[in-house]
Amino acid sequence: MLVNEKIAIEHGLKSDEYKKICKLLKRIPNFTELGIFSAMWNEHCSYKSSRIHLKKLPTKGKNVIQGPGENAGIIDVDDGDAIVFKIESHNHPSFIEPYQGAATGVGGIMRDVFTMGARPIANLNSIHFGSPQHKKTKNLLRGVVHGIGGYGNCMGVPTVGGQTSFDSSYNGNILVNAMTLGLVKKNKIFYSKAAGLNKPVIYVGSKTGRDGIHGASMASASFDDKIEEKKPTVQVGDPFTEKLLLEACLELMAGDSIIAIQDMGAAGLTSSSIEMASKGNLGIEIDLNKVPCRETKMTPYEIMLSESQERMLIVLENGKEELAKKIFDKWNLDFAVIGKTTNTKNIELFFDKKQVAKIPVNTLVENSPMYDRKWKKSKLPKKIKFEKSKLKNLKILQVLKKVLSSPNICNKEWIWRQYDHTVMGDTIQKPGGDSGVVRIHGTDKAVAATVDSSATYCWAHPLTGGKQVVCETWRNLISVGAKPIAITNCLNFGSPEKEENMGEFVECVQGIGEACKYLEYPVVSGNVSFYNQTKEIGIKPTPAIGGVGLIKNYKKMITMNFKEAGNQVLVIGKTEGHIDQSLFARLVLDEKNGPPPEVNLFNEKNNGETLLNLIEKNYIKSAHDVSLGGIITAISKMCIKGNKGIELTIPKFLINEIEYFFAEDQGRYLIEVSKEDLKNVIKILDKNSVHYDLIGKIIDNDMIINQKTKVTIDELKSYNTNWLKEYMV
Amino acid sequence: MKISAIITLKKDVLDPQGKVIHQALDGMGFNSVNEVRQGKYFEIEVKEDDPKKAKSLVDEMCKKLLANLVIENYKIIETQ
Amino acid sequence: MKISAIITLKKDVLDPQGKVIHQALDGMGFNSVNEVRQGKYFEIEVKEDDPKKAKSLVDEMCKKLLANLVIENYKIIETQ
Amino acid sequence: MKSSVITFPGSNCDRDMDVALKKFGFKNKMVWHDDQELPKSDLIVLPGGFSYGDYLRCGSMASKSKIMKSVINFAKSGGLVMGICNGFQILVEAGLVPGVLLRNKYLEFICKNVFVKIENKENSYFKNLDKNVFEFHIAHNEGNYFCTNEQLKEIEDNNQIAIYYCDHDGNLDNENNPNGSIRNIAGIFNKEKNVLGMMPHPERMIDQSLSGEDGAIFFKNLINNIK
Ligand SMILES: Nc1ncnc2c1ncn2[C@@H]1O[C@H](COP(=O)(O)OP(=O)(O)O)[C@@H](O)[C@H]1O
Ligand SMILES: [Mg+2]
Repeated sequence: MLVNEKIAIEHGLKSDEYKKICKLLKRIPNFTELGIFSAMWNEHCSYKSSRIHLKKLPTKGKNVIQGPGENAGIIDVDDGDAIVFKIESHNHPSFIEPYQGAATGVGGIMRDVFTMGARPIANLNSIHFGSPQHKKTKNLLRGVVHGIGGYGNCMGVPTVGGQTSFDSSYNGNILVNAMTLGLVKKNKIFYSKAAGLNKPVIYVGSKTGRDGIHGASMASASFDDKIEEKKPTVQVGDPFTEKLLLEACLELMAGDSIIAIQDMGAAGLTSSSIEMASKGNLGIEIDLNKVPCRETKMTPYEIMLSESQERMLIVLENGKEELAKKIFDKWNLDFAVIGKTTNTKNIELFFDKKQVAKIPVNTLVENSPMYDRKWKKSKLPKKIKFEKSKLKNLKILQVLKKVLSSPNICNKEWIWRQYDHTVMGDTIQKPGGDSGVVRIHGTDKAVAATVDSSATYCWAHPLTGGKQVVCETWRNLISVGAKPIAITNCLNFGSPEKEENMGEFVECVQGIGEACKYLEYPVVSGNVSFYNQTKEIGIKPTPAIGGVGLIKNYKKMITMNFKEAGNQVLVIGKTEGHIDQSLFARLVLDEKNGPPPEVNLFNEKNNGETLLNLIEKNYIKSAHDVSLGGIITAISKMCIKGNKGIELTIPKFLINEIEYFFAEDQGRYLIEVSKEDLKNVIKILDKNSVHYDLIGKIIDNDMIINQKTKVTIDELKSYNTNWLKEYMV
Repeated sequence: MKISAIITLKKDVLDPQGKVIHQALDGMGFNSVNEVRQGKYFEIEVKEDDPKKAKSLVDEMCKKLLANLVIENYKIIETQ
Repeated sequence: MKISAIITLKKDVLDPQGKVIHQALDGMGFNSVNEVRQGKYFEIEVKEDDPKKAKSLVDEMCKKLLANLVIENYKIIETQ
Repeated sequence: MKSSVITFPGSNCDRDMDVALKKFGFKNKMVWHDDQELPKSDLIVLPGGFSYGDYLRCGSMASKSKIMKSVINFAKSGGLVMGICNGFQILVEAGLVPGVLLRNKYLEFICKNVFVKIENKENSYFKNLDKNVFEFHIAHNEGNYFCTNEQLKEIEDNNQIAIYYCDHDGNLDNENNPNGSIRNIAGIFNKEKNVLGMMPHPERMIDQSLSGEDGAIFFKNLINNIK
């Protein structure tokens, strides 16, 4: 087929971009070449709208071994151990085919991690759905959860945490973000940078089929009425083959045969081969007839753009082919030498003995478009004047009941019980806590991981929202006794071509950057997902942040369940009564405006570090950060999980009960301390100028508020657990 | 009456199950197999005696629930 | 040639999948359904042009691997 | 005491089992499914996971692998063979224990702690255990034990039910049956009681930081029984 501008535009390229291609090549590309350009230059692979902003994120730190730019980020966790981790979106495919979309999302992120030599040790996920009343929500939720479980469970990697939210802005565009952590020895890390001439290029894994051709372009196109037409581009996951691929790759990696390795993710063979060549400043030559194909008569175009799953590309040392082949044969996987590295700095493809493409690698990578798109700054919304008298008339228990049973607060066990969270025998904190925690096998160390996002805050004020999410992950790590080390981020936004959406992106990224810099909590990997919208309606800006921290001695891990009657409960951090943008304001007052709670990075850091210090000294019996739903929601969860009650006496404050209990001021934690330790704890808090309120004492069965209002913990529990279960019946 | 629906993966869609079953059959010595594709089979008994109506009912079920037309095709057969 | 095998659960074996699908159909407003039973369907392409031989080959596959005769029945159909 | 854990393609609790067996004193060897011979062993374990992806029927393809011929011979000659979760499914498919394992009643994978009751202690696995109710961990999609009425009668007559799902106090009821199994069956013996298949994963409960320690009790007792 002859290429012209119209065909280029059908490939998702812009007219200017097509002209640029012709100029770079000094000719019109052929059809295969055009396919390659369109895949490499689309938003998903080229980051053309986001690159200039992402550059501003802090990516260095004393624990960072590998920052963004590789398949995943890597941090040092002492003793020669390193943790490889990354989060990635699979939003569009999951909306079209929830089971396979979510499953292949999980498969893809695990490959990113084991391609670096790491054995995956924990999975997490951040999933966002439309309003529960929307007709598609239930099936999407069920399909996505089954898909995540279906893939992760079969791989034998525990899913230890995550986040689930509902908001009507996702009605036509759900979010499915999957995160994986892997463990590797520092001196056994593998990279994607090819090196050396005439080295064999090896294809391993599954065969190539016509799956997801143009999947990467789909991820960069917003949905319109013609979704149906895009349907066949969804891939089917094969977790069994991926498990074999994992074992085979790790077996080969134990030796010294591999020069570079890269999984075939978005844009399959195209992006993997080009990335390896580009990083190594080399050329690559591929004989497409050698690529193992599942279907007959596949064209070079199809082979290059197929997104069949469970495949890897490897550059081997010369002479290691036999040894490598033996391993892949043992695991019953395809293995083929399909090409070699060259000094031409071109990607050259052959098919039926003819050259079918020849493109300078740099035109695909360095010369890819980069845009500084127009963006609109957001103003901080004005504070809402809530009527105090109206607040005072609310019955606290009724409000609490409503909050605890609301879709975004309710217990998510229906979800995570379907994920194998205990396989590998090292899960010491299951889902349902503040972070998932797994031991580093055979050591005293453990890694904690959490994934969070707060789209409502980001929507109200992106800069504050961006900071807030980072801080929330920081708090979730500290709450389990882990020292936060680094984050990965998945930036889910609407169209970058719209100034509002681009503005949300730019300012969220700025907020994330500021928080990370201040907290010395760098970004080591991430992913951008734009065009999350149906027709003209974009989602709320949803940066999902995955935080990872280290617990040096896992026996010091903290959980959030209240432990013992008689112990004292304190709130760390100051409660100002900020209810604008709180769950309470939206749910009970139907108020959607106002600014999000302010983030004070000094307090955030100081409060968090002081709490870690208290944990180190063994003063803390349980801890939980205060987030959505405020203090009383957090306390309720601690009661429910610990099967203990509490007698609450709110400090004599100027603000009223409702504001005190449901405000979402930042930087706060709840801690449980024994009577004997209280004095010492207070001394340390005072010394560090950390604000605290003593708010209650643990008792046996009830929650009692200011000696007058009483509710049993069993009741609280039923409020909290019933909604999702009943919804999913 | 009883109506059956057979649901199969579309031609170009990967069938991981069929693939592994094929390998297993090979391993057991059945080496004259070219391909195995797995599908689903439903037998649905409906309160409807008119075959045409019964079939069109099952057709609707396939479209709305049983098959995922993104990746699957279906075929309806009268069983009894 | 292509031979198909349909594998169904024996009558007295519980079919949780069928039951749940039945409930789901009910919930969607298909209330004229008496029963749903789920089974498996295989399309096997064998290097064998004699229908009788091909079928008997697939019959053996069913017995040895595809069906679990403790709980399942099977039926073989020539497809092409 | 020597044990062997078989790794099938797709097994994923093989390492966990290896760790557990070694922790309680077994000399364990990993055996590849494609091997023909078993190392000399006092106990063979078929571990959990998704052998062959759980495609077709769970355990069906693994039950046809090369090593299974030796495992079947070993079992027939009285050797101890234990299948956990997917291992149980493989035993069933290999015909070493009766019945089948269907999809869980609510069609959902279940990962959680459950209580189980062990009554029959006249066997090498449970002899000398000094309590009847244990807290074990399950993680499966197909643990819904089923058999025909005649089989059930035979199983009961021969005392082959090894483990039941129950409540905290050992009562068998529907509410504490996580997957819909007939008679709350969580594990079953062959007639001779040298082959045990069970859905729960004792290997995930071997120290106090994990989901519990009742698995440790099981393994300690097991090695003492074999000695
Ligand atoms: N999709 C999910 N996958 C795994 N775990 C989840 C998922 N959704 C929620 N959870 C678990 O439930 C816990 C509670 O969720 P959430 O109510 O958002 O908690 P918090 O506000 O304390 O962070 C999470 O920390 C996580 O462990
Ligand atoms: Mg939390």
